[in-house]
Amino acid sequence: MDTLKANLELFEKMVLIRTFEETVQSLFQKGAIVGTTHLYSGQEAVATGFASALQPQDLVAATYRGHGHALATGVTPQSLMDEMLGRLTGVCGGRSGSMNVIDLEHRLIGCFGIIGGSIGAATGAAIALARRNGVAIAYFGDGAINQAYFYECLNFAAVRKLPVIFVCENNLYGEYTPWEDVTAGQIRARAEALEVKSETIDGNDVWAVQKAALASFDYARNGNGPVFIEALTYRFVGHSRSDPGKYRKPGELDAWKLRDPLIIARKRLVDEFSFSPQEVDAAEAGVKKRMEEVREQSLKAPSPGLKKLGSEFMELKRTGGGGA
Amino acid sequence: MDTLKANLELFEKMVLIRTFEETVQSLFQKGAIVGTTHLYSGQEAVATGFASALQPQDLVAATYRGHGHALATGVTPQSLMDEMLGRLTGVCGGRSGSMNVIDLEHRLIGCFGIIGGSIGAATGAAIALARRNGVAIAYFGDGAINQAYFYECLNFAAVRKLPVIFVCENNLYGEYTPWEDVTAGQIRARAEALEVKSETIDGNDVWAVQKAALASFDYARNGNGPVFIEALTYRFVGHSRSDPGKYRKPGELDAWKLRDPLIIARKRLVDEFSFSPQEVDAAEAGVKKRMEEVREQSLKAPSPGLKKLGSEFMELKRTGGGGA
Amino acid sequence: MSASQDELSFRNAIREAIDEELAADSDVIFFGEDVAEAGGVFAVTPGLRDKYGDERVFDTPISELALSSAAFGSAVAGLRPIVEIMFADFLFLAMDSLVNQSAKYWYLSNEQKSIPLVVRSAVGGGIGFGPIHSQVPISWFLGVPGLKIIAPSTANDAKRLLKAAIRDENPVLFFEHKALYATTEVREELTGQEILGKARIVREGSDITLVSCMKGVADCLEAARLLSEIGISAEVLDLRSLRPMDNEMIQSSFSKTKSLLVVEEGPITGGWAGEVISIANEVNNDGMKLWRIATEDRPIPFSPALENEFYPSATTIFESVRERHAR
Amino acid sequence: MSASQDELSFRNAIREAIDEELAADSDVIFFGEDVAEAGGVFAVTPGLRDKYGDERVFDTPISELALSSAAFGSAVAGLRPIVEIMFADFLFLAMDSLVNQSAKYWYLSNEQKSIPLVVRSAVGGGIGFGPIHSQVPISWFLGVPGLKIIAPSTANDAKRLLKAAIRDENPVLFFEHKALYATTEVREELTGQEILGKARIVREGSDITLVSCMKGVADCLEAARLLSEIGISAEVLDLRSLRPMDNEMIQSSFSKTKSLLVVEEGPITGGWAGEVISIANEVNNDGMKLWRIATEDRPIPFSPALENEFYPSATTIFESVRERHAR
Ligand SMILES: Cc1ncc(C[n+]2csc(CCOP(=O)(O)OP(=O)(O)O)c2C)c(N)n1
Ligand SMILES: Cc1ncc(C[n+]2csc(CCOP(=O)(O)OP(=O)(O)O)c2C)c(N)n1
Ligand SMILES: [Mg+2]
Ligand SMILES: [Mg+2]
Repeated sequence: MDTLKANLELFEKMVLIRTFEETVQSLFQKGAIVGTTHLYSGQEAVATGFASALQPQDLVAATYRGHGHALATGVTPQSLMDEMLGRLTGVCGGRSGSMNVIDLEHRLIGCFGIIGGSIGAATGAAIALARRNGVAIAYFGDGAINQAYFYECLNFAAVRKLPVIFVCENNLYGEYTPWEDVTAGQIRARAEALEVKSETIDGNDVWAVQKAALASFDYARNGNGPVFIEALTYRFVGHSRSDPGKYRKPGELDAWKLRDPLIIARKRLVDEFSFSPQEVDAAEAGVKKRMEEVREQSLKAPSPGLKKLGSEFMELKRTGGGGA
Repeated sequence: MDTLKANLELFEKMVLIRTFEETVQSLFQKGAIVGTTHLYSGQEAVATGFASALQPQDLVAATYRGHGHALATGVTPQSLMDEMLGRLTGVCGGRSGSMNVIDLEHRLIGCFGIIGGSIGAATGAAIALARRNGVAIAYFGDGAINQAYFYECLNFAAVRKLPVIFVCENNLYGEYTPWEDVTAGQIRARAEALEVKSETIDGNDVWAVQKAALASFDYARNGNGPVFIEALTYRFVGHSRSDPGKYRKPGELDAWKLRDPLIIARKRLVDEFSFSPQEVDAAEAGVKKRMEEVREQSLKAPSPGLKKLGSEFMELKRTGGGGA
Repeated sequence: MSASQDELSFRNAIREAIDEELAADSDVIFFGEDVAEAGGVFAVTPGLRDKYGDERVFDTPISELALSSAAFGSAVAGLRPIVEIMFADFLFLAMDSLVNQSAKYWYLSNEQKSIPLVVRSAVGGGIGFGPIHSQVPISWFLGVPGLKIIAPSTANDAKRLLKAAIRDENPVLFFEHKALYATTEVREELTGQEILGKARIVREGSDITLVSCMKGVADCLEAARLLSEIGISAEVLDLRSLRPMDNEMIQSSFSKTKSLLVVEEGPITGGWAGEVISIANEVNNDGMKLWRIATEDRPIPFSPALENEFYPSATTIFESVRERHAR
Repeated sequence: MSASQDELSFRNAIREAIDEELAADSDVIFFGEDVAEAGGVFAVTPGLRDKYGDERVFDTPISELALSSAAFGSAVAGLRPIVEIMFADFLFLAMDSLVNQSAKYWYLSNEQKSIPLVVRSAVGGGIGFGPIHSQVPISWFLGVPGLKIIAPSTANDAKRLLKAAIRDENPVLFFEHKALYATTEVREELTGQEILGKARIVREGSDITLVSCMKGVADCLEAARLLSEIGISAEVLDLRSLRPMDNEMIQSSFSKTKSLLVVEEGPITGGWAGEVISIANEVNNDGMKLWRIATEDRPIPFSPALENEFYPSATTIFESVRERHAR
């Protein structure tokens, strides 16, 4: 029963992410959200599967394409949507916006606007987490593996045997450029060359992801060092709000849409986990209704007043510790 | 005959480098050279072997441990020694010093004080050299392969199929730290993961180096992309002037001294290339005598006057090109 | 964009400058992330790859350090690279190469070779891009000898100055303010070659000098208009080149107006505005009672003969005080 | 090194500060290249690894970006890292993490967590280390909101300030001048916790204020001695903290002496001396006729409600001029 419920919850989480992104998209088009956004639609199974294996002491670092990671990790849709709109009630009080969300209460170290930043953050967090049986996870794209952060940190983590899971979401493109045009060799080979435990997985089947996640967390938590996962997936939307989209190969999007993580999950819920189509529909409708409410409340949320500008420094001084 | 002479010249070049470094060391101890120096003693076969395969249009980028690379490439001992002493007649007018020597007339893009800098420089140079059938070569240490420059540029060069040879001189230590303590996996595996043509060679036998060099230059010059070489070698002296040296494993130095590139070369000259011990001795003595003269002249060379401070910018304006 | 024939948008100005310089000199090359096939994330460079081919205009991996260092190396070996670092916020990843390689090469090589290299980068905020995609990293490069920093405020200047930057023999950071891309101007004929390092008086006035660059210039012009309504005549100075800075024009305008306000888009502490203040101040009090001594604007030389004289010392401090206090 | 019991060398001051803070708080960790087994290339940290174990004091690969980012991440997760970047010239490789991660975290996270992180780094020249191992990259970090920059001039201060930096809740760059390592002082008892951001008057005077930091302070003291011989009484101010800067002490000393000279080891253009000039200048002319407006010292906020008010605008320029010109 519990497992069954948990399986349905995986589906609900993915629907939540998809619906959240669609809401962001529509608010963006209406001008209610400004700047830029990078949506996670199509990749939901990766964040959802890995998040399902997180323990309370674990920590997550994600990218500017981080709404999905944030929601999967436990950031509330309301606080996240409020942040998108720059409201005082946003998870970062409106200071951060779409690309830089931080929510430590929900284990999210941050979403990092600089490619590779998540990798450094998680590597460092793992130094601390090793002391309390925790694991850090870094999400990043296929494009990030050519960045200094990736390579220096992967080596650093391997040498120090840090409990960190590096999840490369290979969605075939970095912005408008096919990964293979700018990447020498195969992605996973880079981790293997550092003798880091590595695996390539189907990133669109949430249970496949969950399985790899559980094994990875186990491995890292037991002091065996880092794990590298290449999750094959695809984004259904443009890179960001202003994506010409001309780069997709003919038929590619359609083919991947057949492997929509929501379709796959729905099918497995019905075929393997004995849910009725009606139950699944009801779950989906429930999530969508909640997102409607979130949306309405966000639009009414207060803007930060200028007094909320805050200070560059934390002023409080630490007490305790040894004397001078 | 020519080949024989060339073989003796390889030996002479190595003697030159060794003697140059010993002279630097003694001048340093006397206080005539200030700051710091990083000597190449023990690694002479690498630079000498590769330089023997250079063509006139090729370019070389080296490290702060670059006296050997500079001399092998063709920088004159006099101008280099003058630079060590900060004299006006130094190859960089005394501005650069031991760690940053540049001599474009002799194909030396530069010695780079920042670990990995040589790698970036050579990668870039290769973009230009590809137009004129040239090849760039980057020397760097085992420690440099954990630096951003290495990895980003190796990938960049591979993707662009640039004519560049990456020569990692694995002398077992980065400063005082054994390479395997800070490096995950095997060194060559990193290049292999990027599907870059790679080889590990004996860096103490100048003919072994020369053979690999000739093949590498050929490969790169013919448009096949970069080559990665791991040259196994050892430095006989401290990392720099203030090296405690406590890190060497017992017996390690002695074992490597038996494989001194000068000893190996001397033996092969006599055993395989039909030189008499006397001829080899004479060659060696000739080089040493010349270094004596270089040393004397350097000590008498003029210091740069303050008027030689120069400007931060090149002031000359380019003419020609299309109109505005 | 859809500007008429005699209009020039800032965006097109940039593209035209690159296009013309690519056409004029086959040593000019241009690369960056998504600049070729896609024509740039700000749609500034479409069509150039098709026109000049993949050898001269190409997309790169997301490797800012490799980009800047490859540009450096290619310049050493004779090319004239233009590199795009998409957002200037990413420049920190490329900074080692810019500061320790490109900026120092001319000096360190004893003037064997300069590095004609342009790094283009989008800066500035005001359009909701948030804290990591809106910075103006001018002040963080202002203290780097050997580097030029250009920051145009109008379309015609953007074209003029970018062409001059590409033809300059030194490394140049060329900053493009995101909020300016869509602005247009009546196209001016470009004659001769612009000299980098010259400011421009965009409005004459007698009571106060307003100094700014990029988007700030339009703000100053509008403020000047408002000020004129209350009887204050403002001169507006567009710096255009942040390094070298046009000390002369700053000082002569301040000498005239006796009042000077610097307007910077960036944190007040450690910003380039402080540099302008220091330069203007030399006029203000005749350099008498508030001044600085430091090293000259060039890399630190190795030779003891040069290095020993390079730094301020008790003697130079003493002499400097004695001299000024004698006045 | 071989200082007597009641003498403290600069080098030992650093080691003692790290040692004491490692002992006081198990969350403090220390890592860098060759700092553990070998005890540092400047022989500053021998013995610490053996005392605290490899989990807390360790050697790293030559990966400056990974170092600084790992430090950042470990601080987010509760530790208090001290990192050594051997020569400050290498900081550019680490700069992205320092500027875009550590310095902004407190603000961006809406004050969820600050980053108590110390980056130690050797700076400065005068000993023949050449152009890439002698730089003082203060000015290149001066404009980074959220970062503190400390640069001591004496052994006792080095210890006091490093301990304070380790206990500070914010990221701190801690610069150690190479030429000072071997200097010694009579050991002072350290009481209480130093507050970062305070300058120190090391010599009182009435005719001129000499402002410097690190090695420059000794030069200023010597110059002051020479000046006293010709009847000029110099006050010497040791900044100690470059960011935040002690505006108050600069201004009050300048108000008193009416003459101020800043002595910087670094290029004059874009240096921190310009910041001191700008601060002192606010006293000089009562802030009336030479001033700047810019953004406040914090990262750029995302929310349109915040961002729109963040930048200078025609209105703020207008108001500022009107106000000052009305005086
Ligand atoms: C250091 C850096 N360089 C460039 C960018 C601009 N940029 C944002 S997303 C992106 C593509 C990233 O591709 P990938 O890593 O595959 O992630 P995806 O967007 O596909 O999730 C680029 C180049 C950036 N944010 N940071
Ligand atoms: C970016 C950078 N980090 C650190 C240093 C300091 N440093 C100089 S040499 C060296 C060790 C390099 O080891 P390796 O690459 O093996 O070269 P080797 O000295 O053995 O020739 C280090 C860490 C530096 N010069 N540049
Ligand atoms: Mg991708
Ligand atoms: Mg080595």
